[in-house]
Amino acid sequence: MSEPTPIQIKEDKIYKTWGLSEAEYSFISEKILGRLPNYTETGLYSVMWSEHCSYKNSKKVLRKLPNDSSRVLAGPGEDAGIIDIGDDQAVVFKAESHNHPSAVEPYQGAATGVGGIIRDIFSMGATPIALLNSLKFGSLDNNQTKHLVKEVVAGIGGYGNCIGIPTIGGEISFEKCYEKNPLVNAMCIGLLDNTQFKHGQASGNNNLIVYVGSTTGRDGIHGATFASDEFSNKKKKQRSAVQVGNPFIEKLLMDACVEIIQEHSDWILGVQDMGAAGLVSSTAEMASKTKSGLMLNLDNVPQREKGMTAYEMMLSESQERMVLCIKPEFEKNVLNFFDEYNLDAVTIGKVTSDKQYKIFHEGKLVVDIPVDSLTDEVPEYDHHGIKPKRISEDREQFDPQIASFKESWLNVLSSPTIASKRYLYETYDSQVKSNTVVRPGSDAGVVRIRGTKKAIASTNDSNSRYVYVDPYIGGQVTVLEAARNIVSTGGIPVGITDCLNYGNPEDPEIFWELDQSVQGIADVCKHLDVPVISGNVSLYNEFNKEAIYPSPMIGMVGLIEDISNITTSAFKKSGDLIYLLGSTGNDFNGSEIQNQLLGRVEGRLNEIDLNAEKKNQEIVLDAIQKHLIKSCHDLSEGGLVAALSESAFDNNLGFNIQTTLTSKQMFSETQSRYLITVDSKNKESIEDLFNDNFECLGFVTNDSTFSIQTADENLDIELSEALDNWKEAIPCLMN
Amino acid sequence: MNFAVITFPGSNCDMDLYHAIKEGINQEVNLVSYKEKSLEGYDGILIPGGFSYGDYLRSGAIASHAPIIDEVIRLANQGKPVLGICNGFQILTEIGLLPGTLTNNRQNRFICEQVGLTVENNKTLFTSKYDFKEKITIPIAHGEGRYYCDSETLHGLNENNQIVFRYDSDVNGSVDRIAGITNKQKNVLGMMPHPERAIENILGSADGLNLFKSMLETQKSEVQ
Amino acid sequence: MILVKVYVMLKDSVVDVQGEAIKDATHTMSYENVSEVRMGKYFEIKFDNNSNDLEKDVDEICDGLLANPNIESYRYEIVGDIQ
Amino acid sequence: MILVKVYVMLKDSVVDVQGEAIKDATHTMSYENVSEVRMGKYFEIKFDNNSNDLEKDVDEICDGLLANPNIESYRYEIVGDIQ
Ligand SMILES: Nc1ncnc2c1ncn2[C@@H]1O[C@H](COP(=O)(O)OP(=O)(O)O)[C@@H](O)[C@H]1O
Ligand SMILES: [Mg+2]
Repeated sequence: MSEPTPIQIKEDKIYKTWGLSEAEYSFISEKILGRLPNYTETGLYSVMWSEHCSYKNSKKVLRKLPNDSSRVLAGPGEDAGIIDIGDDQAVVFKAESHNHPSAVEPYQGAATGVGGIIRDIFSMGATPIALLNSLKFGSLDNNQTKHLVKEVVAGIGGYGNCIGIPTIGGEISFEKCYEKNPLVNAMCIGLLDNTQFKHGQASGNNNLIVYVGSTTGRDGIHGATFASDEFSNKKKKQRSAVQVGNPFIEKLLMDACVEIIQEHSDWILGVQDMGAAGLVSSTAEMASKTKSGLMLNLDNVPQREKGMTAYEMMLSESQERMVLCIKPEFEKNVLNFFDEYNLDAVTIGKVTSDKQYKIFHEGKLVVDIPVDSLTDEVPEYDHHGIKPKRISEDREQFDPQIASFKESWLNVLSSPTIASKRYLYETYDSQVKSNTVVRPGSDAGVVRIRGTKKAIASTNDSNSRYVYVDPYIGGQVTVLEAARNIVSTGGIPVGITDCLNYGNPEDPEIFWELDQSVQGIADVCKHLDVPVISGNVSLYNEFNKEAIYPSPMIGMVGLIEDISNITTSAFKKSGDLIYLLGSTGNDFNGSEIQNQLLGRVEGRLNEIDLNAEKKNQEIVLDAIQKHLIKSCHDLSEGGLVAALSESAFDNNLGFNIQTTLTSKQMFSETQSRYLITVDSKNKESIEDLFNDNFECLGFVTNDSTFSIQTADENLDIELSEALDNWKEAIPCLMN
Repeated sequence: MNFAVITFPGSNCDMDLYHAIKEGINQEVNLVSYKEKSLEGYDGILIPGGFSYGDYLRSGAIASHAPIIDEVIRLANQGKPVLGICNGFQILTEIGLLPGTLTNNRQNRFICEQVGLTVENNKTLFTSKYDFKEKITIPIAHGEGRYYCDSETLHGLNENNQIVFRYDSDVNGSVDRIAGITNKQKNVLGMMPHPERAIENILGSADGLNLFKSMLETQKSEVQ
Repeated sequence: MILVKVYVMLKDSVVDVQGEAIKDATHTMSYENVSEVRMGKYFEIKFDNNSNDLEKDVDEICDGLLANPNIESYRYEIVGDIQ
Repeated sequence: MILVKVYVMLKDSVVDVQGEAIKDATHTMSYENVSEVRMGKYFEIKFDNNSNDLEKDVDEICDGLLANPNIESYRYEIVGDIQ
């Protein structure tokens, strides 16, 4: 089968099936090249100009996000962002979505998502220290969704467990809109010494390009354009885009790359992972950053299959591969170094001065285009947003009619979104490396930094119901919830990575959701002075034209200055006083209770007082640092009902509370609140700190009962009954 | 005391063990590659957890053919202490230093959690610092941790007091709730739970520390 | 009772990393003449009674469960009645 | 070149948890007539040239590597020369 000629590509508009628009194609042929691109060249443009690689539809929106603070050493643009944590150390982190691959092939899609984000971290010379993930699926009421959940979770665990990086946190939720388009976002955090920082760059004439890792096969070709494409029943052939992950090889690659960057930085100029759009994206990005040219000889690329074309090799997304730019005099050292790790390393090209991207295959020059044109000349689209009709004007709150307080309490606990996810996350090794201080199950996961008093807290959050009903405030809430999770653990929020998961941005209503929610995220980040240092955009999350809820995911990292400050959400002992910090209003729109009673969420959200929010964060951190607090849990979905129950479960304790709130308000999801326990001897000091803005609800008990007296009724629930509802809900639905 | 932690491609708890020795009991320790052929000069051999060779074929199966293995067997037969944890336990059964086999958990899933163990034999060089029937908490993290052996072997294990740790509840379907066993001579211990992850309270438990202390104490008393 | 034997192998385009590692191990065992190893899965499935269309059933079980059609291919033999 | 096909199965005395899980899954797929599934491994091994005693070699590779004699049994077929 021979490749279409340039003329055929133009006349049959083949480029369109690869995602290039007519305007883009003519810009390439008329303005950039002055001739028609051949088959391979057209392929390179189509992947490099896809949304996944170029952010052409979202760049404008992303500029809203603040990316600087006194701690930022590198922001967006590198493989991952870098945050200074003092003592010459830094953390590097990033999140990545693997939604479409996981829909097609859940195990491998999730596994390679984890593998890909780990490479982003170690390509910076950082040692990966923790993984997190955020997963969204359809309702757990059909076999197909159960299968997806089982396989995605197995893929995440399979990769992370084998490579030996602890998975310390994440989130999982279930909503009809994700049934055919699940979201799989993975985040990795690495630790780095500032001085070792390596840019992914290829510079200096005649420096060599070295390929390391697995062989190149036909897997995943056009994965990047695939990720930027809508899904429909018709596109069954997308199955060919499957990539297969191999965590064993990645472990060797990780150990080798970290060692070569840290121990032999004089040999190398740049390191880049091959992620989406494989060889072309990694090498073109390397070259364009330094305004150099590049020459590659594909005959040297280790190949797994016979007869691969240049097009196939350049676009292959075979996993576990890296490229390095090295000094020619150290070529032997580098190749021998990788050989010791049983890794294949070969020189495939060199840096040139002519700013051209030249690819040779079987002795012929098959690509000859300006490097810049792949990365810098991508058109940027300015979309027009229109407010969706469903978004109402008034902020009137839903009034939940609660027939039975007890029944509603138990229903909230057994709702899959709130119920314990232990059955799923216990399949992840959360402790390997022996640094995990807070494992999944509390607010944020925490790993200590060996040899220092410091620890890193991290969380993944997204509440897409809120973003759906009110994109701007929903965006704000997402960041605030993440920040409260960090603060509850004793951490100071220092940086954010995100995954922006939305539908088709060419739909003005969806673009409006994107634009508004990012504005909300940006405004809160500025207010809290927390920069967004890396991230990822995943658009076109639709199935047969049904878009998902707008689902920005926030991955936040916090610094805990002293491990003695680490706090968890679990009640510690009977007799401790229980406080609610922050005031409770009637916030039922977008809430769990609304969803349960109405079967849907609707209505706008109340505006958030960011000053109050910030003040409460400061109070909590202050109290934690003064060691006044025994446990701290932020309030989110399910309000006080969920927070009280979750805090009680861990140590099998009960509680006895008496509140001025109504039973309804126990389900309210007002922002800026924390549930805190305190040794009774510290009553005065803590109330001083809380400064009026609190209610002392009661105390922790060990009589295995939840005793609740609200403004309108009394209720006793057996701990065991509540626990059963919460703990068994997911295993029950899964089996 | 001078310890060797043997590293295979894919081992991932090697540094955990290293730190347990260095920081937990303050002794000499070196990482030794699977490519080596000699363990001269070491007083204790530690085989770490992880996924040697990606757990291809069966966990531990490919590692059992690595160059270092003959030397491990030689030292074990000389009576030197050999400890295999998790993947290390799997390797020790594959090379025949310990009886039985580890295979898929009854749940057919990987499980990571803190579990309760009972010390069933405190008269070994690995457990002398524990009380008999002491209850301890140590984490597990494995997908293939179900211990299996035939009834004759089980009988022998019981007769010779080779069962050192038992799970307090049935966590993975192991025969007789076995979590760790020794060889007949009691100088080779294999266990699925990770004592090296339980040497500091901040990590959730320090109950694993006595295992390493026991090894040190026994060696000291032997030297005297 | 009908016995069906199913063989699942990785497609040629997918690297068989396990097979390669096993080959290497046979070489350290000094069987240098092993030139290739491929590793697959093997299933023995017993059906209680014949269904209307056993082949269709087995195909569906293979496609949906035993083999991952994205990366694996399968074949099977219906061994027939085994009492 | 000689092709040898090796089949490794868990002994009957060892619970085959994967086989059981697969059986349960066939039932949720509503193939209620599946009464048993056992999962094993299947290998295709190519030998460069015939050795003096191929059967002995294959036995040793199976005993020492492919099967764990504590829990598994194996059988094989020598398919013979495949060009
Ligand atoms: N996919 C997952 N991976 C790891 N941990 C998870 C996952 N999903 C949930 N968890 C853990 O379960 C706990 C509760 O999660 P969640 O209800 O989302 O917390 P919060 O509402 O405080 O953000 C957290 O500790 C979280 O890390
Ligand atoms: Mg929380």
